[in-house]
Amino acid sequence: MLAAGVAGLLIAMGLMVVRLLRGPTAYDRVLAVNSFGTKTVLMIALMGFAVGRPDFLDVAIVYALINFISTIALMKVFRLRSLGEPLARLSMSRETPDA
Amino acid sequence: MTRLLAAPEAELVFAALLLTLLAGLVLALLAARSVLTCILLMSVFSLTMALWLMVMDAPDVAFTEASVGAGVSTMILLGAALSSTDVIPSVRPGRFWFPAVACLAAFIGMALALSDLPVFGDPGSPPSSYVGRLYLEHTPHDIGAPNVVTAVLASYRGFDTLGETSVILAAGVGVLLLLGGSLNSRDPVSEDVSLRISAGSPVLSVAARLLIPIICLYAFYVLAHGEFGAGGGFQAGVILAAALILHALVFGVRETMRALPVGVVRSCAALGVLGYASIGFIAILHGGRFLDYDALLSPVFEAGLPSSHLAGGHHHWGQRLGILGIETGVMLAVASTMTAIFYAFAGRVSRSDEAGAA
Amino acid sequence: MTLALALTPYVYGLGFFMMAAGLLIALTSRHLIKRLIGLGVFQTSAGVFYILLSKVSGGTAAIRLEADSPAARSLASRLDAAYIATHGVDGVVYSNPLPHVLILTAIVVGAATLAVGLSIIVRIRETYGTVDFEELAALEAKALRDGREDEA
Amino acid sequence: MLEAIAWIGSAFIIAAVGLSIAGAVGVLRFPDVYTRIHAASITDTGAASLMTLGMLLMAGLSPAAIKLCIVWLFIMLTSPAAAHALAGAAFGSGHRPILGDPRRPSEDET
Repeated sequence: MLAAGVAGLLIAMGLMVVRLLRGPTAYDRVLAVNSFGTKTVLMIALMGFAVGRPDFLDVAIVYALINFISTIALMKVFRLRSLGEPLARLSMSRETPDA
Repeated sequence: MTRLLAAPEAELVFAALLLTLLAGLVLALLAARSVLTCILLMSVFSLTMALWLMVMDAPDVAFTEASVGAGVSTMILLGAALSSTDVIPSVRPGRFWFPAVACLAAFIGMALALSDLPVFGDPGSPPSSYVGRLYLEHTPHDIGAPNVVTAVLASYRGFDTLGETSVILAAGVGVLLLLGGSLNSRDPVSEDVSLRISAGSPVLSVAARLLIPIICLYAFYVLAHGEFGAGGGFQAGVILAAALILHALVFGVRETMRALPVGVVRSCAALGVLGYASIGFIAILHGGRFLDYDALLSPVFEAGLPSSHLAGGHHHWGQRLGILGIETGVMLAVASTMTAIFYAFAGRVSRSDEAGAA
Repeated sequence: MTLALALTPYVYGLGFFMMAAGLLIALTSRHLIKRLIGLGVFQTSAGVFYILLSKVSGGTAAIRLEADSPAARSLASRLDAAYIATHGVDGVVYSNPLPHVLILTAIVVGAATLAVGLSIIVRIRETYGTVDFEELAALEAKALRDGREDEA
Repeated sequence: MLEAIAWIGSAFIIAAVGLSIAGAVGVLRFPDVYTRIHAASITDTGAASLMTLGMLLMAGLSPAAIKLCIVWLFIMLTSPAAAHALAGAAFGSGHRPILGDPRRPSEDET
């Protein structure tokens, strides 16, 4: 039963990779990475729980955190072309279209 | 209760499937024509890699790969990609064929060694039979920590880990020498505080405000929990650095530098390695060998303490103390080095933009 | 065991393929950052090889369980008793922890050295205005030629 | 009784995986960035909630259950925030949602 669940998540992850490669905009790619990450979190939780080693859930927590942070970083790079500026500038500079 | 992967062989099949996905990602990487796509693929590669490591019974490595590969490496790559062109020019065929043939030859050479390699998952293979098995058998008696990986990393091979921590410090020093650690004087970020407060994205800043303390707390949990479950100083350090990176991403690197000045970060990186090494010297002063944690506590004092968990009638408080001590040193060194590296890259971009525009 | 025997060339082959492909990216790409990414793939696949050697069929992560805990018993129920008696430690079969230790530190050190490489690339870009390998090679050849003319 | 709860738990997990696949198909098939973000973020949080619920039913009261709840909390906190930030960034950089008939190609899409 759970093996079917893992296989299904694997299919969903594969579809996300297709979206990552096809684009077309940068935001589609970031979205694909973010969603891929969430599915990985679920998969690790599922696996760790099912194999009977709850230590694995620690790794799932780290995944959720890192996934969020790297999504923010990617989005900032695509939008502001900078890592160091505060996000407040996100709503200030609307005029520059994305490359 | 339903059990996933009930047969041990299903585990191996699943591992092979994930490895296929990894190889496919490498293939896509080979064909990618844009640096940012490469970085995204690398991030997904790291996530899948960590998942694969979980299946291969290596949660500690998966922990590290998730936080380092998908987190910090992606961040640094993005920082560097910002200061260069995005398009990857295509290779001239004349320059492609010789390396391609060389790589093919390398692949064939490695494939020829296949018959000498142990069968996948063979419990009696030479790598798993001698040293690894000895560590597994002796850890409860010698160290008293359930996590064998931490025991080997921090105690049996503590000297080796000291070397690795020094390498990380050295790499951090190298980056600082090349890039300079602080913000350059002509920074386009305005100092107007009112703008920052009024126009910020409230959703993200609230989420960041909620998350950053939790992440820091979690880093210390990972540090302290390293003996009992997946985790340890390296992972905790990277998680702590991730919290600072999140702060810098949302509130600006200038704000983070105000909260945690560059000088403090640099000193902490050196202090971490110093703390690690000084625990070794304390052991010498107490009459043991370098990094011999059993010598940390005097036998008289330790006899008064209750016997520790999984110990089998043996006292292990010296090992406990030593491992926690050096893991704290590793965490301090790794967290500050990673933060210093991020500072260097994030503070750098604006200057190269000016150089590119000129 | 026959399934594992059939999988062996496949998984090692994929590991070798990843290594060769990483090397190919590192050797042929014209963009310096992609070269470093290729080097990262190469390094990771070395780790893949180590971890492949460490896996024990039916094993679990090398975090020792109490000998008679429910988790240990549930893990033991998947395998036959003879297998556990030969290959297990205190009733549980563990994977080999030694490669995990080596690769764990290698990953962190790899990220640190990646940072050094990238900072060198940033400096190259600031000094020469390009990160294209071919252009850099042309610049270097030109500098060499100019130097020789100066000597003559 | 326990058997029945375990079955309900695995039913929840299967539903979550189904939702996840549906979301992935949506991300692959929908016409523009905003609809794709919509598909991904809704199904991700939904799948996470269903799956946590399923695993909680199967795990019962244990330390693992607390960690499961933490994972769920993190996903519920970070996934919508990331989706919001993504949509905001896409809008800010000049991509406009397709209004009207989505089958007619728009210049925003490429």
